[in-house]
Amino acid sequence: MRNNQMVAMILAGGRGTRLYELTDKVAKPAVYFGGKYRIIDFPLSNCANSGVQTVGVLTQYESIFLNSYVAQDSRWGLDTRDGGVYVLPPREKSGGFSIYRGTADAITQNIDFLDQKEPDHVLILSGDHIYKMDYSKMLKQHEDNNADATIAVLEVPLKEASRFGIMNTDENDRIIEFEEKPQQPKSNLASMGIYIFSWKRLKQYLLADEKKEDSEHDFGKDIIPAYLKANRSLYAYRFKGYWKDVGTIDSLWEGNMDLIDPKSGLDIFDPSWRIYSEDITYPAHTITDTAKISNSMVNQGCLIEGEIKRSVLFHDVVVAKGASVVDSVLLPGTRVEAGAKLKKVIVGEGVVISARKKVGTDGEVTLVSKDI
Amino acid sequence: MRNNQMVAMILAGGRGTRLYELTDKVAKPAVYFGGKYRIIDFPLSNCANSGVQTVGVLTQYESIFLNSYVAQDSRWGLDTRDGGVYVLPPREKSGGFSIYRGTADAITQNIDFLDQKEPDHVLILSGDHIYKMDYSKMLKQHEDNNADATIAVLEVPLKEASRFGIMNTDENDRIIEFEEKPQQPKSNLASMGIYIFSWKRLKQYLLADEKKEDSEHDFGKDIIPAYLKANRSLYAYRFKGYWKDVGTIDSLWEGNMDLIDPKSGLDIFDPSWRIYSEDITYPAHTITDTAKISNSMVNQGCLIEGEIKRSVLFHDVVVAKGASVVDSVLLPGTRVEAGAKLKKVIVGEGVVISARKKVGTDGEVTLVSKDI
Amino acid sequence: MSEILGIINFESNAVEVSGLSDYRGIPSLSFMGRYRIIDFVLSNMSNSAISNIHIHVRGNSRSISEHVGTGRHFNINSKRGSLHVFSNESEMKASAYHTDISSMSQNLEFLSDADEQYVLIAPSYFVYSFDYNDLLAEHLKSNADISMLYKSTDNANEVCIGCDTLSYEKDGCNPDLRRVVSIGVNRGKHKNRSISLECYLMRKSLLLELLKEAREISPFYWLKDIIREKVDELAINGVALRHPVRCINSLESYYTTHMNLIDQSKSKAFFREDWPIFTRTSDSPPTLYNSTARVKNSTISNGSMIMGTVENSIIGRNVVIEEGAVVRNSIILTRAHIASGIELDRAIVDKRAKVFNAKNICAAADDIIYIGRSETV
Amino acid sequence: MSEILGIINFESNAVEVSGLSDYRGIPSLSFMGRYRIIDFVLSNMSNSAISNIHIHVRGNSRSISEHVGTGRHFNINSKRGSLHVFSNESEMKASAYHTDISSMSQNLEFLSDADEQYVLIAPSYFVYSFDYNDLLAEHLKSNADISMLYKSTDNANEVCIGCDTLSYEKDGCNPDLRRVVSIGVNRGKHKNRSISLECYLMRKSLLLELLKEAREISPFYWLKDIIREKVDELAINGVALRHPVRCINSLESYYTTHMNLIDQSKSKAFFREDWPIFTRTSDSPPTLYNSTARVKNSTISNGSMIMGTVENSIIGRNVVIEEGAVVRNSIILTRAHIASGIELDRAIVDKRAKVFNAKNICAAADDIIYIGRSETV
Repeated sequence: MRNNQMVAMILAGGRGTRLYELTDKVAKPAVYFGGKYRIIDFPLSNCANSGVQTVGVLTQYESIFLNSYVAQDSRWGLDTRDGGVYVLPPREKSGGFSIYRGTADAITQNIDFLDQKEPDHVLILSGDHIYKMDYSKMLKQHEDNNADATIAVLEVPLKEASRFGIMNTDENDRIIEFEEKPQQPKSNLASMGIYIFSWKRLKQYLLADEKKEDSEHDFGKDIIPAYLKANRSLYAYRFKGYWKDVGTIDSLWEGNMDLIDPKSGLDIFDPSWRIYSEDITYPAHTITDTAKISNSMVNQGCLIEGEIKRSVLFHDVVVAKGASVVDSVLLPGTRVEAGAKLKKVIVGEGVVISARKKVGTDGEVTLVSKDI
Repeated sequence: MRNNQMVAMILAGGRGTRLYELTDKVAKPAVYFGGKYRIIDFPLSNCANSGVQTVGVLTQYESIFLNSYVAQDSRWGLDTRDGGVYVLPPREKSGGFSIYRGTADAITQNIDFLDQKEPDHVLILSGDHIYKMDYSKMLKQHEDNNADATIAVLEVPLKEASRFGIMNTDENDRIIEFEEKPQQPKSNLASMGIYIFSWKRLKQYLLADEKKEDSEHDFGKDIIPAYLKANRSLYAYRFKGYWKDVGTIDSLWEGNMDLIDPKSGLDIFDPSWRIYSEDITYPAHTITDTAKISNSMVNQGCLIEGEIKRSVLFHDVVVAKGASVVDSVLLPGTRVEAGAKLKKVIVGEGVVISARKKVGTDGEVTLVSKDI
Repeated sequence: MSEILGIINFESNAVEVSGLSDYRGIPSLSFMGRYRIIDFVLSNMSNSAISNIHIHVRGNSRSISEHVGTGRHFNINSKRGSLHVFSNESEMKASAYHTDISSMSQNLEFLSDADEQYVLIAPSYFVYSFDYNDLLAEHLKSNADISMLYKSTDNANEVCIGCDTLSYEKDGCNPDLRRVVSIGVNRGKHKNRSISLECYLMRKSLLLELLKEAREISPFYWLKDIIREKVDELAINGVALRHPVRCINSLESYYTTHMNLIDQSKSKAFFREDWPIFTRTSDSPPTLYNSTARVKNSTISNGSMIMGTVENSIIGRNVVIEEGAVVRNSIILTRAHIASGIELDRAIVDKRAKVFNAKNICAAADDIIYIGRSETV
Repeated sequence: MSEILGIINFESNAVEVSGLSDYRGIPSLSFMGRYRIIDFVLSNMSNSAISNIHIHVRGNSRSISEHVGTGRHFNINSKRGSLHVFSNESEMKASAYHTDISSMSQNLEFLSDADEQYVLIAPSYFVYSFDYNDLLAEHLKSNADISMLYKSTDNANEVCIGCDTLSYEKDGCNPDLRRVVSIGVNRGKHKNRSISLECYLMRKSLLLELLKEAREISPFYWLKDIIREKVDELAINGVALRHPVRCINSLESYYTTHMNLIDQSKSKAFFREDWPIFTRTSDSPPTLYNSTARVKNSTISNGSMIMGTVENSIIGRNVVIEEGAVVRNSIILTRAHIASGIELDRAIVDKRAKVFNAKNICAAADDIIYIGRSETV
């Protein structure tokens, strides 16, 4: 991709209250995922691998950790001369502080940033989706179509379509209608919340939208309908592959389990599309004589003396003798003491599970966020 | 310096209204200085050269450009594994947005950041001073004294001392009294606004100060007096060398002129203490047949066809035939057309001075911030 | 992502900038004060969004390795992209064996592992600014096996001596193919020649075949030899470069190119606003001129202190020209120091040299004087 | 800033890890799955706040250059600090001439230019975690000319064979000086020996003198030779290292060290929480175990897929152990692939090797089998 052909803007503002204590200290995109990663590693690595060099991260709530995490842009190779990851919180303006009032407003408030970068196109991404996607292919389709906007869509089962924003398209995949959670869906093309806009045009619409008093300043609710109303050329880009919104405890757990399920379609071993993350200084993990391990993913720095089954272990986890960890996700620094039994549990960072404690059930996922 | 032995916090919040249009779009620390640099390059390079690896930059006003400037921490080699430059704007808290109410409050609001880094000491710096200083020497004195705080001081002429915060010390340079702008100064040791605090102790004082209703939450007005009152061990660190606050148009102009004055004491050619800055892709500058140049500093990318005398030229400046530039500072992209005459002028970024225009006088510095 | 793997090739033994190239390879040569020659081909690749680059060098690789680093200051993503510097010092002595074919063959693993479908091979000693995607577009349109860049010149009797020339014909069936029918050598006898820039684009699989075949024929074969031989068998498409080119293959061409490009109206085609030429910064302050400086028609790099007279010259980084020194028609490289009372004319002063005593160093009109690296004269 | 310039020295020809060191120098050897041996000395220097580091290597420098990069992932400020990798491939063939003295002498400019007052010289083949500032403190206290680290061992008949040993005496006048009175060689005849770690601290000026003197005596002299000779003339202070040390100077020591450090109670002294050992990340995902995995007493690196049986072994990055494969008492390096039905015992499988056909590769009790880099067996 040519320099500044496309700049990505990641909407990372969500407080993520449905992730409960996991977002007590970090914003949702910084939540741990997959034994080694944080959720935002996925869009950032996708950018790096797609040749997008400049990324803005729009944060709102308690962003100190997210800030310092993404600011180390060399983790994704995004520390090139002209590129970089820029944290963009709401700023003090002449009229006092403002906050981002909606997804579109977050971009509007950063028009000066984008104008400074002078991109041809802007890629809008969400900070809490797990997927691997080559945005350069989407851009190619966008340019080939000479489109004003291109929206990535996923084919979902028609019966589930009413949970999504649905794109109704013509035979060339030009979008003729957008329906938010339609009761009677006319198509199965669900919006993934991934947009490419030609920047000059988008800027016009953002500035117009900013003045509308009844607008929610949202891409799905305001900007896309405005484009459609003006008969702008919007196209759907059909994405095939794994995609998951991990915004709830259940879906976060499912996403982790998908990593150890060869049939899930989520392959993080593909050397041609690495997911980059923080580089941790722990030695390789050790499995002792007393351990038993199967169907699991284990990161460096762990010491496994107990039984691990269908689980994902982040770095620096210790599972002592006689302990058993099944269908669980153990975040960094977890200590599972001797004889403890975990079943379908997510254990928070640094939490200690005392000896012989039994936690979790076959049913709902249990979140353990403090020592027990 | 050991990892996290000391973290630096640069107070870069000032709007810098006394720099007029130069701070229209950028915060004061991002203002251009010295043909190639921005003011904040000086404290950041001092950190890099002193072995300080982690730097927080506390910004308040319109920080978009400053953010993206300092976020590229590889410019100062501060992109090490455990280090980095972190932009720390005021954040949304449970109780809504807050702003930094004073220099001390800016640190108080970032206690979580500092606790995460676990430094032994915190170095407090200002973002708008031009000087070269080895903070590791100051730290060594701080540790040798087993001090609670160490304040860098400059010996100023006694008659000017009433313009500064003055430290009265005993024979071991232990501070016994601090007077803000005293009418009858008892010493000539002026505070440079550079402090080293042992972090654990400082945190106690910050938390106590936060609750005081009558506090201005300022290091000079509140924290230092509180330390003195409690008989904490505060020492002065005597700095010798060039130091200048460039917070006004006049002092900014003077600072630039000091660079071309061999007697000023400001030497940026010393290879053992480089000042690092943004890396610009312009070729070396060209001086043509018709040019005449003396006592000046010229950056890459310039084309000089006219006369340059006692001036500082940033990159990409063009001075056409017959034009004359005297005692002036030309920011990047300035165009001085044929026959124009500049005298004691600061010309803003990208400004065009039309042919045969005469600007400036022998007296006050003239700031030209739009095309004339 | 780019479909092209970039290979920066080293030059043959025929390319030599006497004196200067005793101390470093051609790619490391200083260029126009602040650059190195390799910056052009590397920036061309980076600006063309090529991010996987193999650099083959002759001799010691340290200076090139440090210069290119991880590639980030050449705007290359260091995670997705990669830069490898391959050297083969041990075979330097028996240099006839140290061909580009042998260097690539010894690092086949890296070539085979690359995901890219196409390879672009170019040496660093031709200097130009060009988007290699335009070459790829021409290549795809022409349906050729190999596309190669050439430059039509009308002073081939003066420049590019020893370089390959090519002749081409329109292809009868394929109007988009400018078919190369023979490759020769420019002996300097003619003014008008099409000079090969030794820049080849082909499928990676074809390169692998050519490497294999060349090794079977002779250990002394270069890539250009096997391509010359294949001129009838393969469809080779000649693509004309419209931008200006300079060929740095001798001390004379090094000198005249520099003198020529002091003129910004000529140099701007090489330093285009939309096509940055990257290099490694030295974090030098701007140039300082004092009250005794007298400078005309010169290009001066950062970090230098100019207190003497400089005319029609190129001054590198961190050079000191003392008061009373006179430098004319010369090239002064990084960290050289010219003392008071010295007069230089038509001289090339290498890195870190100190000219303190030799009062007058003035070459005859068609000669150039070279003062060696770190020498004190 | 540190007053110490770090020099990572290369090992003499006596140090050889048969098989493995055919493909790379000792510093590049894989260690405990995810590290390279050089990571220890380099992390020791970085953690000791040494930021100007010269790395001298034998043979090709590409892999070390790429591994250390700009130093930023070893926590070194790339603007203030600097990392140089010096190699001297051309003299590899006549290796007796390729001594550390000759390598340092050929790069004297870099040594002379350095601002630091002291130099610390250490090879990479001794593995330990240690703060070199403690050595500097001992050095300053002792007022010695040279301070050198040693390790007291009670199994010198088994380890560190061929390494230097030293004898020391209390100095009569200076209680802080443990004066080295002779330097010998460990022939493995005795259990209790003080083994020199070839880690020397001295003023830079003294090193420059020693280099000069050594070259005058013989082109075959190593630094340790000239120091041995100076033992009476100079005050050499022996400083005991209290932390555990491993010496990797043979295939056997390489193997036994690995087997030994699977036990976390032993390895934790090398991987201390307050003393990180840095390396270059490969961005590999965590290890994946499937339903047929059966693993006991092993250390397993990221990026690997374990579907077979692994016992008492070290598995490197991105290794595949297929279902039905059995790996016992072995070291499997990066990107190796062990196919179904294969049984390995006491084997070292080098990088990218594919074990597909040879059914049983089981060494006798006191032997080790080595399978070469990229080989398919």
